[in-house]
Amino acid sequence: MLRYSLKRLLSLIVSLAVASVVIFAVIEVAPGDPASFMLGVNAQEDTLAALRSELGLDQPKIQRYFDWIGGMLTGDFGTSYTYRTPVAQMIADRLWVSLPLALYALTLSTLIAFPAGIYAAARRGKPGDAAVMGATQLGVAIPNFWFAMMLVLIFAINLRWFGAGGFAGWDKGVWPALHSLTLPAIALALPQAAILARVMRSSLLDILGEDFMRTARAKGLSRRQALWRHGVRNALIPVLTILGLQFSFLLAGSIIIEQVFYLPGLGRLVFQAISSRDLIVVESVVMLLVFAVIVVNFLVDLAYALVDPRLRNRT
Amino acid sequence: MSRNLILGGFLSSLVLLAAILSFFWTPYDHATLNIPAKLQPPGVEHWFGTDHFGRDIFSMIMVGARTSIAVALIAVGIGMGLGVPLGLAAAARRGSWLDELIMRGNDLVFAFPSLVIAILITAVFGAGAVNAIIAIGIFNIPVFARVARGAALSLWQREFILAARVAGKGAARISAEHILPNIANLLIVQGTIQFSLGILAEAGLSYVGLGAQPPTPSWGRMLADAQTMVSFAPHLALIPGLAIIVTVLGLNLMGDGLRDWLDPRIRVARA
Amino acid sequence: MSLLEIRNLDLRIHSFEILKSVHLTVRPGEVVAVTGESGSGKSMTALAVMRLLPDTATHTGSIILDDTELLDLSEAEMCRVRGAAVGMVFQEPMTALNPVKTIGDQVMETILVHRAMPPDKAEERAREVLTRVGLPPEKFPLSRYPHELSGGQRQRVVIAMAIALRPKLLIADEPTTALDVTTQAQILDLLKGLVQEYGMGLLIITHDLAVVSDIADKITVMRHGEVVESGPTRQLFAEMRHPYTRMLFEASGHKVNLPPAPAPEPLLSVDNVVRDYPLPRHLFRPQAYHRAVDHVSFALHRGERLGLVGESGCGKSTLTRAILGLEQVQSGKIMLDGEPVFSGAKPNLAVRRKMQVVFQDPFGSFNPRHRVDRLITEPFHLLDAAPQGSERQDRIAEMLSAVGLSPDDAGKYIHEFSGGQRQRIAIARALIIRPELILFDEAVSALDVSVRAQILDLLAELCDAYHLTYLFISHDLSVVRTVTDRVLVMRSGQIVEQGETETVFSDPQHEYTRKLIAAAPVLPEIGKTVA
Amino acid sequence: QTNITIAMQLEPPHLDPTSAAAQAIDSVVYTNIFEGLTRFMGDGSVVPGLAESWEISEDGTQYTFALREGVTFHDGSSMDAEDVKFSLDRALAEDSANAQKALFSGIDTVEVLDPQTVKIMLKEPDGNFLFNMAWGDAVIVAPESIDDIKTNPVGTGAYTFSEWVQGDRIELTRNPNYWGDQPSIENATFKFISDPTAAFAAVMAEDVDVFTGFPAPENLPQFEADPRFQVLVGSTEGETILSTNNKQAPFDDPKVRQAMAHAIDRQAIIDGAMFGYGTPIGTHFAPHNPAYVDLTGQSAFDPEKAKALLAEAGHADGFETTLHLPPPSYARRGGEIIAAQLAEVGIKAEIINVEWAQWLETVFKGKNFGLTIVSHTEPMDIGIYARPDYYFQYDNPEFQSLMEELSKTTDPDGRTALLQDAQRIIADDYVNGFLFQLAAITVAKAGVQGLWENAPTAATDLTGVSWSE
Ligand SMILES: Nc1ncnc2c1ncn2[C@@H]1O[C@H](COP(=O)(O)OP(=O)(O)OP(=O)(O)O)[C@@H](O)[C@H]1O
Ligand SMILES: Nc1ncnc2c1ncn2[C@@H]1O[C@H](COP(=O)(O)OP(=O)(O)OP(=O)(O)O)[C@@H](O)[C@H]1O
Ligand SMILES: [Mg+2]
Ligand SMILES: [Mg+2]
Repeated sequence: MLRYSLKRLLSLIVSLAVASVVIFAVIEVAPGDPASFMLGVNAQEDTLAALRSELGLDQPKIQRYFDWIGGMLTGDFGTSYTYRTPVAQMIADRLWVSLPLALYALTLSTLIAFPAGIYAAARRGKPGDAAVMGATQLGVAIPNFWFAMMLVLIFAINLRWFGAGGFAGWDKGVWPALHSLTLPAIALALPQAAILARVMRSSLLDILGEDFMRTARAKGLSRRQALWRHGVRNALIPVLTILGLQFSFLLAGSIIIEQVFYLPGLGRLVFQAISSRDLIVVESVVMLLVFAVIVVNFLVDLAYALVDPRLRNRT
Repeated sequence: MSRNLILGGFLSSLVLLAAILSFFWTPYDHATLNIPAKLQPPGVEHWFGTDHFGRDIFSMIMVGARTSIAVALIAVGIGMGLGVPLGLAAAARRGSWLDELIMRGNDLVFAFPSLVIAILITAVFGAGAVNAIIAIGIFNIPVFARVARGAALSLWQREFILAARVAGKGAARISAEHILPNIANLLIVQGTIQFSLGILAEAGLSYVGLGAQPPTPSWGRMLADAQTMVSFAPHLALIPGLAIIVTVLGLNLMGDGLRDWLDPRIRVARA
Repeated sequence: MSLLEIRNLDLRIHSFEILKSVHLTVRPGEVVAVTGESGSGKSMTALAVMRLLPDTATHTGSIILDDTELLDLSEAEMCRVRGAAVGMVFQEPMTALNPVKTIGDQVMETILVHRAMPPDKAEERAREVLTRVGLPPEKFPLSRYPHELSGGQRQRVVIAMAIALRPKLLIADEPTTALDVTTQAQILDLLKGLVQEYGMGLLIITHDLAVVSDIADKITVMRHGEVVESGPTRQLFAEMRHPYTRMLFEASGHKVNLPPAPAPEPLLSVDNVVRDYPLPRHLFRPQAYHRAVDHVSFALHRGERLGLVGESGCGKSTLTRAILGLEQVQSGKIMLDGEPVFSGAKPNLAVRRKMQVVFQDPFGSFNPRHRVDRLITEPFHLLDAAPQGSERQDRIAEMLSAVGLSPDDAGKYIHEFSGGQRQRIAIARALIIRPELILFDEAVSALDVSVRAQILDLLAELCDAYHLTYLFISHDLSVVRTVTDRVLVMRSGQIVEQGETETVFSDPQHEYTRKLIAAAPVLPEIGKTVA
Repeated sequence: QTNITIAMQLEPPHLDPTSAAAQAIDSVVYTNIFEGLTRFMGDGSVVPGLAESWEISEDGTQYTFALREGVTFHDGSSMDAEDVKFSLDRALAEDSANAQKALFSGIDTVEVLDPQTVKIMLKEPDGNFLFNMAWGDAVIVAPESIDDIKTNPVGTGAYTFSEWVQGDRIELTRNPNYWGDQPSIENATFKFISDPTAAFAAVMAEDVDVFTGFPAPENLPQFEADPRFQVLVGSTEGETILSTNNKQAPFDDPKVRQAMAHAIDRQAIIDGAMFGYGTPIGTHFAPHNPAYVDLTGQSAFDPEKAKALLAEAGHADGFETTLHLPPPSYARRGGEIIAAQLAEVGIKAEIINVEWAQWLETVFKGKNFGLTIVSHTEPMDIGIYARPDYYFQYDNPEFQSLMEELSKTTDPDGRTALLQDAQRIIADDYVNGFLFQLAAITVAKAGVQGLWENAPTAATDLTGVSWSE
């Protein structure tokens, strides 16, 4: 188990290193000079040069890459070109919106998908199954931003059950904050839940055909007991993979959803930063997202080992 | 043939036909503005109504299908064209440094939140259909590589591959002659799924303004344009949304149906 | 007084009649064996008793267990019967256990699901039954997971689960088919012991007549869903009233007449061959290896039929692959006709065209997308001047006829053939370039006895017609005994004994060979009573 | 009710109005946090600010300002003539980062006469000087607060800065020590909602009380029909123009520019892009300005004439060019319409949507463009046509000398005449496509009073705002 973890950790570090180079390189070729954007249309050339050197933009690229990486490792993400505040602080503030949103959506989609998938698998071929599967087909086909628009139209503008967007802030209490994240979380969660439910169902159906399920029935377990005690945990293995992948989809999807609901999250930050050429922020946020995805996949790998003892003493 | 396949095939060919037909005929010219006639609800004159510039939405949907299909199709082509050979090579040299390299490379691409990178690519190299295709295509490569590798690996364990090796055939030849035809079904099914995901991705990118640029009509941009008008002209958002849903639903149903239909296990049982 | 009585059981799945008025009784303390070829309905009969048939199955008739009509019970009532009154053991020990739960949990589950005793008691009972089946908790703690056990040990866990509540009836569906002979003997002993000790009834299903004769008090022979003959073991073997039973019996002990081997002239020489597989890398340790073939040396003469026996995992297939030049060996030399199979780091194609192989799995050996003509001409790839046009057609026709198929079959796909026919096609593929040497890796293991007998006959005929030289690999001693001149006995990668086949079988020298032969169940001689 | 939430589209990059061009900064801080010697009122008039009164010398080159008594900065220090001198010198300096250096370029020296009096010497008379001193770029700052002025602005205004949640909002609190009348609003929150849909939703859901510069004119009918809201439509200083690269072929030919002017249907653009909000203009001048001349007839919509002119210029088959569009919807939507209108006369304009940063890089600095749409929101900015290096590269010596003369003229009638001449010259030259004056659109809850209807400068003056009961 330890060795398995260490090996995964090593490949995690390599992945992160390669990812950082790729991100840095892409950002480097981006057109648009941050200094001239900051100073506006009437800036003088000497002021610009002064600002560039203040921002460290006149250093050689290699130097800047290592400065960036070194800074990140010590928690210093640099200073935002436009806001002039530490990037780390900005990201931390936004993370308090994006992360709860992703987790909220993940929880919602799991809460919807697991029972739906299990229900459908247990009633394979019956009307209940067909209904759930039909709904999931639809769910998979709906673009989440369109769904978000519809949610706003119905629940915020017409029914006024929810705010149309914006974030209350955690300082106003947990409930108002969650309330303002509810519609976005639903918009993010439902399409994902549809995928998850489908995976859950098909994985469970595979398991239901396994010999050990028959063994379980022969012991006297009812269909239901066999399903819950022996089926679900085994079916969880492929579902975990999807769950891991979904986290990255949720983070990415939140970029668009945050636009629709004007939530001050990482997605909005990245869009704003791209449009204002606040490259250091773009760089750091993208790196953070990649880091989150890689770490989540690492955790998923570890979770496999928890679910599947066969992996525990693997190297 | 299953109900899924028939329904899915029907919906998909409907969209495809609309796209092809749009080259020859649309009820109105999709690009002609008629501002006095803006925001008309669906009716006899304009079946799907008109948009904020008075353009005919039905015509725009037809031409938009063209954009969606072209972007998604080429992106799938990129993914298959590069991913499948990579996957086959990795499987043929299982456990070698090549396999390791290809799979790590795949993991890496997977680790990037695809939308963020697509945004980055289009932000850096400019918004537009070509960059959208590249951005979507890049993320198709590991998908196909993974599917091809996984399926090929299990085939490499089969005795008929061993028999081919005994007959002196090399890895490349075996991959082309034995592996590829046997995983083709899977690739087709995955292809339909990626195709539908490509349509969604294109819509998403266009929605944030990074996909096809005006005046090329695109469903995603139609939605973006409709955003502020849903409350008084819901058809502006409903119709492109439904177009996307119908297309993706059709493709997914078709993918599911194809999977069942092409599954050799079921086919053998039927024979 | 019977424990289980099946009367007039008819079973249909959709429009197929699977079982036709099956009769069968089991008394307490009695071992009843159901035998017959694949697809004869043995498993369906057993599953009907458990009421675990596919949802689409419909049945009529009666299954009475201890005065209860099982067919009348509701699903909930049936759940109370399963595991408590009837236990069941399945064929595949590798997949019959839930991989993510400990063996202790799985054994205890039988007890707990019936609320037969409180958890602490249940655990005690689990230890007890695991000890009884030969897995004392001191050596095999309850916290073990299935993947940490061997096949035989897993089958013991399955049995422990089935007997945890001391059911009156135990059903075992091919409980030893997937196991080595030595393990099979142990499991059969265990089952016999349990029947005696607990006075259970045992309904055992097996296609192996030798196993049947060894264990059963009563035998039921099935064919196409019908019981063709049944009776006490001695009597049934003595009388063999039904021709099918007789056919089965004869096919099981089928002997072929090999033409005499020509004078020894060396063809293949295997000299001190070692094959190591790297074990999964450990991060901070040097690379470790698993030695699958360990300094193996032997010679094979032109026209000789050599056998290779040994238990699962002893390295038989690995050796085959090394001889074929598919994998490089770590040390030693393999020469065919004076040339190495591996020259440098590359397989020697000039040598390879002198060898062909027939594999075990009649289903996996062919690309399902190619037609038979393309399948069997694949080895032409090895030839510099492969036959073309009509010459090619003639060769295909000749080969198909030689293996007992029709030249018209050339245009068919593989799924249109039965297992036996597929194995014939595999032989045709091996023969088509007239190799000097053919390797048979478990080539008949997956076949029914009657089909197996036909294939063995075919081999003998082909020896006559084509003067074959082959290496015949099998774990089935009786088969090796009849189709080989000389035999090698392999254990953990080493050849422990070799010699003339008859000599080795009648007078084994090595202790391991003796153990193998003793463990193999034998058919009674026809007309004589069974001990 | 003494709290108010005011939404706007753009978030300021930082909070120092004296070192950036961003209008968003002034929208938050102007008159609320920072004040200048003079200030704009909602109607565009210039009135005394921190200077209570002033005297102008005969020759118009010396301004002596008498400062108000008892004015303190938010940090408690008092505001005196030294601070004024510091602020102006800072803006004037060689390395000054002030975005509107031109406002100060006429200043020769600043002299402190006593703590309450400051004298400013100009190089030559400047009729615009009091107007210039009212800009947000000319506010008075405290020397000791300069270092972190960008995140912690300290001014003399009626509100003190209290919190900035980046990406979301800025909060201001009433300044109890304000020298003037205490305003009625105690706490003000500025919220930044860039997305037009979100803007609509936020107002509809009553998450915000006021939205200034409301970005989605298509939604205004709904607000007007809803008794919960009021809609204020005024005018801004934003001349929205189809900027044309006067140095790039074929736009270096006035015939071509004239042809384009006739190919454009202004009303269609106003209707299509702005849903009817906006005033057509025929030159680069705000229609609400008394000196405005209506020249729209000179470039009336006439595609046939446009085609004829193109043919005359040797482009009978039209030509291809690029149309760079920055993010605001007037540009994006207007661009689509203009592209379609130009296509009608044979000009194929390839639409290139750009972010502001890219726009600055390629269009504004790189001058690498054919056409672009942008709204020039600085007040009285016709002077840009006198700068040959300005991105549309109009170089007309006649116009340049006219502007020089204007800056020396203080007499109002003379100024008006000159300004009108200037308007005519650029209209005659068809320098750019003159489209419309951007409307100032404010949506507010029905109970909010005292909001500026027009936007003579970027500002959200809270001092006059209150809730009706
Ligand atoms: N789920 C099913 N649906 C339809 N037919 C089935 C199903 N399971 C088995 N059969 C058919 O029922 C018949 C009897 O099958 P059964 O499994 O009882 O044979 P068996 O004697 O146990 O053979 P084997 O030795 O191969 O296990 C076969 O013809 C088989 O094809
Ligand atoms: N590719 C491989 N990598 C690592 N170990 C292997 C590999 N192939 C076989 N082995 C190991 O080598 C040993 C010999 O395997 P082999 O397949 O030759 O056995 P066998 O005698 O043919 O068994 P069976 O009768 O089950 O076919 C086994 O322990 C097996 O686990
Ligand atoms: Mg069976
Ligand atoms: Mg083997």
